[in-house]
Parts: sequence; structure tokens; C-alpha cells
Amino acid sequence: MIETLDQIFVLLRHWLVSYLPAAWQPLVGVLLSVAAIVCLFPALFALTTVFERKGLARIQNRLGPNRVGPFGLLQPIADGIKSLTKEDIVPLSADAAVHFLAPVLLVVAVFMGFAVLPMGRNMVLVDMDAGLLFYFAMSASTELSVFMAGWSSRNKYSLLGAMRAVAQMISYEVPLLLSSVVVVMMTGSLSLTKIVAAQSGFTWGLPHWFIFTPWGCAGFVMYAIATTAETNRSPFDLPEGESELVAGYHTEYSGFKFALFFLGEYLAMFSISGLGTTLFLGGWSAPFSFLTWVPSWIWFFSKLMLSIFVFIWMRGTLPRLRQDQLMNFAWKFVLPMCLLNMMVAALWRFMGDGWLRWVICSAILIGAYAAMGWGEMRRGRIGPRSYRYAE
Amino acid sequence: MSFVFYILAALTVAGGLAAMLLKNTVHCALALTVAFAGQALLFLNLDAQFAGFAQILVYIGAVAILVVFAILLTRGSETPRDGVFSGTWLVGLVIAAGVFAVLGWAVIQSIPVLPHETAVPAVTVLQIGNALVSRYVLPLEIVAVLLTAAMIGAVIVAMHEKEGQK
Amino acid sequence: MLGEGILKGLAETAKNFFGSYYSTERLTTIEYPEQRIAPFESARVFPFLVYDSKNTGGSADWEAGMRCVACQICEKECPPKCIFIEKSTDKKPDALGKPQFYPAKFDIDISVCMSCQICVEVCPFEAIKMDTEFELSTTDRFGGLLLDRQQLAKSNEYYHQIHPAEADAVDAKLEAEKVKADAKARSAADAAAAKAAAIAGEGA
Amino acid sequence: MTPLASYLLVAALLFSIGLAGALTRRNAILVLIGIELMLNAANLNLIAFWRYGPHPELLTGMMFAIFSIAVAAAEAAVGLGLVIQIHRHAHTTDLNQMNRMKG
Repeated sequence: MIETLDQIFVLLRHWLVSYLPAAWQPLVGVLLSVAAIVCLFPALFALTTVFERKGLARIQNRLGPNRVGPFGLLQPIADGIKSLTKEDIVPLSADAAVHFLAPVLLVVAVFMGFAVLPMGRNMVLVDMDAGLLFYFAMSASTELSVFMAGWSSRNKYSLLGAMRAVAQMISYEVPLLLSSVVVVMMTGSLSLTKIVAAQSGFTWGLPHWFIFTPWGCAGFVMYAIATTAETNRSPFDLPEGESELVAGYHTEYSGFKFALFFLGEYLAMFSISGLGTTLFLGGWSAPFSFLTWVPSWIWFFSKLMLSIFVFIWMRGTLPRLRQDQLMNFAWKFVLPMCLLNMMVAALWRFMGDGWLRWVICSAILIGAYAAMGWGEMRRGRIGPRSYRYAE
Repeated sequence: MSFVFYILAALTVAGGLAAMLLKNTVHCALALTVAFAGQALLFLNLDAQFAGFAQILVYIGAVAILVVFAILLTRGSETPRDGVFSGTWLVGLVIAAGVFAVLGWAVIQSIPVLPHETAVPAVTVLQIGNALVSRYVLPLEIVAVLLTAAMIGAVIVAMHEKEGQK
Repeated sequence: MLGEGILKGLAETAKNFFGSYYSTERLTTIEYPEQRIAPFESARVFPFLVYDSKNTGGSADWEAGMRCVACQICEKECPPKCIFIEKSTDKKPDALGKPQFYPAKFDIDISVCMSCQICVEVCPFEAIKMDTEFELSTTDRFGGLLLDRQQLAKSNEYYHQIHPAEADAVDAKLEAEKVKADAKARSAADAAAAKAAAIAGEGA
Repeated sequence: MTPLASYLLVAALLFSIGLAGALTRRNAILVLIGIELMLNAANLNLIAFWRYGPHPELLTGMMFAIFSIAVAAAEAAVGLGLVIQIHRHAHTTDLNQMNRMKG
């Protein structure tokens, strides 16, 4: 029974496909999975928008949307209808073809990333040998559509926002890759299913997730910072800083195309959270040995939603960075820490079992972190801000 | 299988042609990414997964963006007044056509001796990685040095000169 | 330590997030159409005309009890010029029994009114006061908020309801004026009577 | 399966397009794009020969292509940096106007 529940989607697909002639079965099976992904994640996106608004409201001691449907849960439907029926405005001087292609390509590229994410036991669309590389290749190609959107609008705010977004995504892609490389170093594989398999098993009821190792924990923190910047979320949301750039690269988009950008941003958030879950949080495996009976896909999606919650929480807390602070942070703090983390991971790998490697690896990472923070603070680069005119 | 190849080849060649023929420089860069993507798909068609994804990651994710940045930094998106092709375009075209003729002739002449299809090589990423750090370790190190040098060089070349140093 | 401030901030927002679910002190939002706050004593929105129902014998005849005498001061003083008054040609006895003009027409365009309360300040007859009614939405774009004197007229009791303290003061003042006027009338009547008597005496 | 000759012809065509572009365009950046296309054509040849060669498990062609991709990225970075510097100096990217050796 529990086995069936765990594999319910796989069995469902088998059952549906079994009515077809054998020659069609693989193709239709893949199409069914694609359809499931294409339906599920936008639905999750719709729910997330309303939860994000409610969560942010609660953080600011407000109520949030509560008018449409029970607890405002039907708000995304109302928003969807609104954006679908809105007039689709293309600026007169815009490059119409590129302007149209940009949101479409963005969403397509983001959707491609879901193909390699294992969302449960046996639940992966393509179990690719180079899955992680594929994922990063796809996420790298979203940058170009952001640029296309900004450039084709013929609006200086759009162009500025796009240039900022592209510069930011390029800079933070380096730490993103380097923080993921530690996992590849330890598992010796780029296949995401193998990475999940490497984190299975329990010691004293606790799982073997990579986040519970010194290098994994540091890598996860770096990964979280890089993903926040990569998806243009607050506090790194200066590509769309409303106060200075109107809305960044999607200023000139309206109606359904704007909704596509919105969708793309949230889908990128889902997929990159899913990847982080897979790399550091054990993918679909249970957090305690006595909870292994819960279906694997429930674990994957609860971890996913937990990371989305952290995204929202950070958005409700942190103010936006300045461009120079952003770049300094990427190149002068996150990147060196990632490189150090790679070395620590190598050290861990070759020190063998025992408590010594725990002590040494943790000491190196914490020491480097503290020293870097102390040095930066002494030079006055970071720390409490002073205001010239206020107070 | 062959059908897929023709589509991809057409995509690649069309992207390349557009990149070289269009007036607007940014359009050229975007067409170039189409050519790169087509090429990556051709790599996948040749069962070279790793090379295909590396192609997308490096060319579409980095080189195309670099080109686009360079175009915007040099105000290249404004169409020049006196045409996009140089005065000696005919000579260039003839040379290129000649090169193509020679290459094509060579390929067609060698069709009988070209190797025919073999079984799909079962190459995993693990094998590629092992090869990189065993048999090809020296080229790998040299590439690493080259990339570092190129990075430093690019930064120094593109950096603003300080006003006081002039 | 680096990142300490971020953690502090996250803790603060988490406190707000969970706190807003059980602490009403944090969640101060009032969901307006369902929940309302009681109007404040000092709330002032748009002007209305007061009429007395007392001197008409309790009947709610707004026309007879209207305090306005169409002096047109408010019309002159109104900064956005949203009051339009047409004086009557005949006179009617007012609350004091004195024959006075009355407004044959008294219109206020509420959509133009800026709630400055100058009309109330300048009115010597305590006839125009500020209302607390603010839900004035209407489907008629042009005429919907152009209120005539019947729509503007509201009883003194209503005035007592919305601004009790102020209405009491106004009533006391009017009462005093009335007493004074009565006394004056009486003394005038007495004097007239005395004069008449004197004249009569002289005549006799 | 497509014969090797088709891949070689596509690569030759791509190479010629890149060459023609590099020889005829005025904009320095587009000349660089042409060179990139030529490098890509070479990569396609390498991969095709690796796939059809007698010993694909030795990965020679694949490795060559991967190194070539890395070198091309470096070349693009330095080349575009140079173009930007020239533009800063001469205020043009038109190769026909860059005919002075004096700064």
C-alpha cells in the first residue's frame, strides 16, 4: 500500500500508457510526464503568489489578500483572468519579433530545467548522465532572453534593468557552479539521481544529507546566496528595482507576456530550489529514518516549499543591495569562499573517516569566514551604516 | 534520424547566414546564438552529450552574452550610415566561395574512403573526467593557465585608465 | 560577526509573522465594509442643513423648521463655490417667530465641496453643520452628488446624534438667544405697554 | 544514420559563412562573430570525426572539441576586450576607419 502510494504517479503513467500500441508507449509516456510538469508547476506558481503576498503581509502585520474566495485563495485565478484580458501593448519603436520571443524563450528555457530534477523515487523525466550540466546549460540560456526583453523594448529603464540582470546573473553563476561542484566532487557523478542516491541511508536516525557536513553546509549557504541572486529575488532584486528602474527589463511588457515573465521568475525559483534540494538536502529522501514510509514526492515538494518560504522570508526582511555592494559581495566574498570550500571538500575526501576531518574542515571554514568578516568590517566596507542627513 | 539532422543543419546554417547578413548588430548576435544552439543540438545528434551541453553553457551562456555586452558598450546597435559591408566585399565573398568549393570538393571526393557509422559509443561523463585528469592532464593544465591569462588580459585590456596616469 | 544583522532581522520578521496570528495588537487592520470603527466626535465630512422639529410640534416638517434664512453668507464665503442659494420672495416666521426669508433653493455640489467647514464657521444662524456620512457613492456621474435642500435637511436630533457635545452647546446658545429675544420682546412690549398707558394716561 | 560527409559539408558551409562574414563585415565585433563561427565549424568536424572514427572510446576528438571550446571562450573574451578598448580610443568599431597606426 505504502509502496503503491510512493509510486502512484509512475503506476498511473504505466496504466495510462498500457492502453496504447507498444510503438507509441515511450513517446506518450514522456509526453504525459511533460504535461504533468507543465500543469503542476504553474499551479504551484499560482498558489505561491498568493502565499507570498499573504506571508509578506503577515511579516508587515497586515492581512494580505483575503477577498477572492476563501482566505483569498482564488486570487491567482482573478489575477490570471485579468492579465489574460489585458491589452497586449507593444511599444511603437520596439523590436516586435524579439519583444515577442523573449518571454517565450525564457519560460521554455526554465521549463527545460525541470526535465532532470528527480521529484520522487523513479520520478525523473530524463535520467541524464550529465544532468547537472544540462541544468546549468539551460539556466544559462535564460540570461539571453532577459537581455532580449530589455533591449527590444527600446526603453532606457528596460535596457538598464536587463544589463544589471545579465551582469548579476553572470557574476553569480560562477559561485552557483562552484558551490555545486563540491557535491559532484564527493559523489563523482553529474547525474542527479546518483547524487540523491549518494545521500540515502541513515546514521542514528539522521540522514546522510550533504548539508550535514562542513563543506556541504558552507556550500549550501553559498548556493542559497547565489540562487537568490540568480533568480533576481530580494535582496538581490535590483534588476527590477521599482524605485529606480520602474520594473527593470519587463517594464514595457503587459498582459500575458508580463504574466509569462512572472511565471518564468517563479519557475526559475522552483527549479533552482529543487536543484538545491537535490544537491544538498537529500532530494526526495526522508529527514528521519522512522519517516521513510511517507511517499518520496511529498518530501521533495515539502522541501521545495520550505525553500520557497525562506525566499519569501528573506524578501520580507532584507533591503535591496546597491550595485557595487552586489558585485563586491559576489567576487570578493562568495567566490573566495566557494574556492576554499572546494579545497575543504577535497581535504574531507582524502582524510578518511573519523572525527578529525570534522574538526579540521569546520575550523578552516569558520576561521576563514570569521577572518573575512573581521577584515571587511575593519576596513569599513561592511557593517552598520551611518547616515549623513538622518538623525 | 536523417530528418532531424537536416532540420538541425538548416537551423545552424540559417543562424550563421543571418548572423553574417543582418544589418542590426544585436540581431546578428541573436542569430549567432541560434547557430550555436543548432550546433549544440548537432553535437547531441552525434551522441556527444557532454560537448553539446558545454557548447550551450559556454557559447550561449557566456560568449553570446559577451558579444551582446560588447555591442552595447561600443554603441554598435546603431546601424552605420555607409553600409555594413566593407568596400572589398566581393573579394571576401569570392575567397569564401573558393574555400567552400575546395572543402566541398575534398569532402565529396573522399566519400568512398570515409568511415561508416559505428555503434553508439557508450561514453559517460565519468570517462571524460577520468580522461581529462589522466591522459589529457597536460592540455587541461595548459587550458587552465590560458584561461587565467585570458581573464587577466581581458580585464586589463578593458579596464578604464585612471585619469591621473595619463 | 558577519551576518549577525541578517539573522537579527530574520528573527524580527519571524516574530511579526507568527505574532500577527494571535496578537491583535500587531494586526491593526480593520476589514472595512464588515467591521467599522465608531465615528469620532470630531469627524467632519460634508455640510448639511439643520431643521428644528420642536417648534413644529414634533412633526418632521423640514421645510417649516429650517433654520436657514437664505442670508447667502455661506454662498459668498465658500472657496470652491459649491453652494447655490435662491432667496424666497415671501417671508415665513422662523424659530423665534420672526418673519424671515427662507431658501427657495439650496443646492450643494458635494463633488466640488472640499470639506473646509468655512460655511459652518460663518453661519450666524447655526443652520449649516458638518455631517459624518462619507459613503456617498452614486452611479450618476454629474447630478448624483448635487444635493438639493430636501436631501440636505436633517433634523436637530440627528445633529445631536452625530455631534452630541457640540449640538448641546449650539442648543444652549440658541436657547439663551431666544430667552434674550423674549426678554427684549417682553421689555419692549412692556415699554410699549407703558408708553401706550402713558399716552393713554396723557390722553386721558 | 546520417553519413559523415553531410556533417563535413555542413561544417564546411558554416566555415565559409564565417569566413565570408569575417572578410566582408565592417564592424569589428561581427568579424569576431565570424571567427567564432569558423571555430564552431571546426568543432563540428572534430566531434563528427570522433563519432565516426574507429576508436571513439579514446575520446580524442571530443577532448579536442572541449579544449577548443575553452580556447574559443578565452579568445572571445580577449578579442571583445580589445574591441572595447579600441572603441574607447578611436570612438568607432568600423574596421575601415581604423587605418592609422598613430594613437
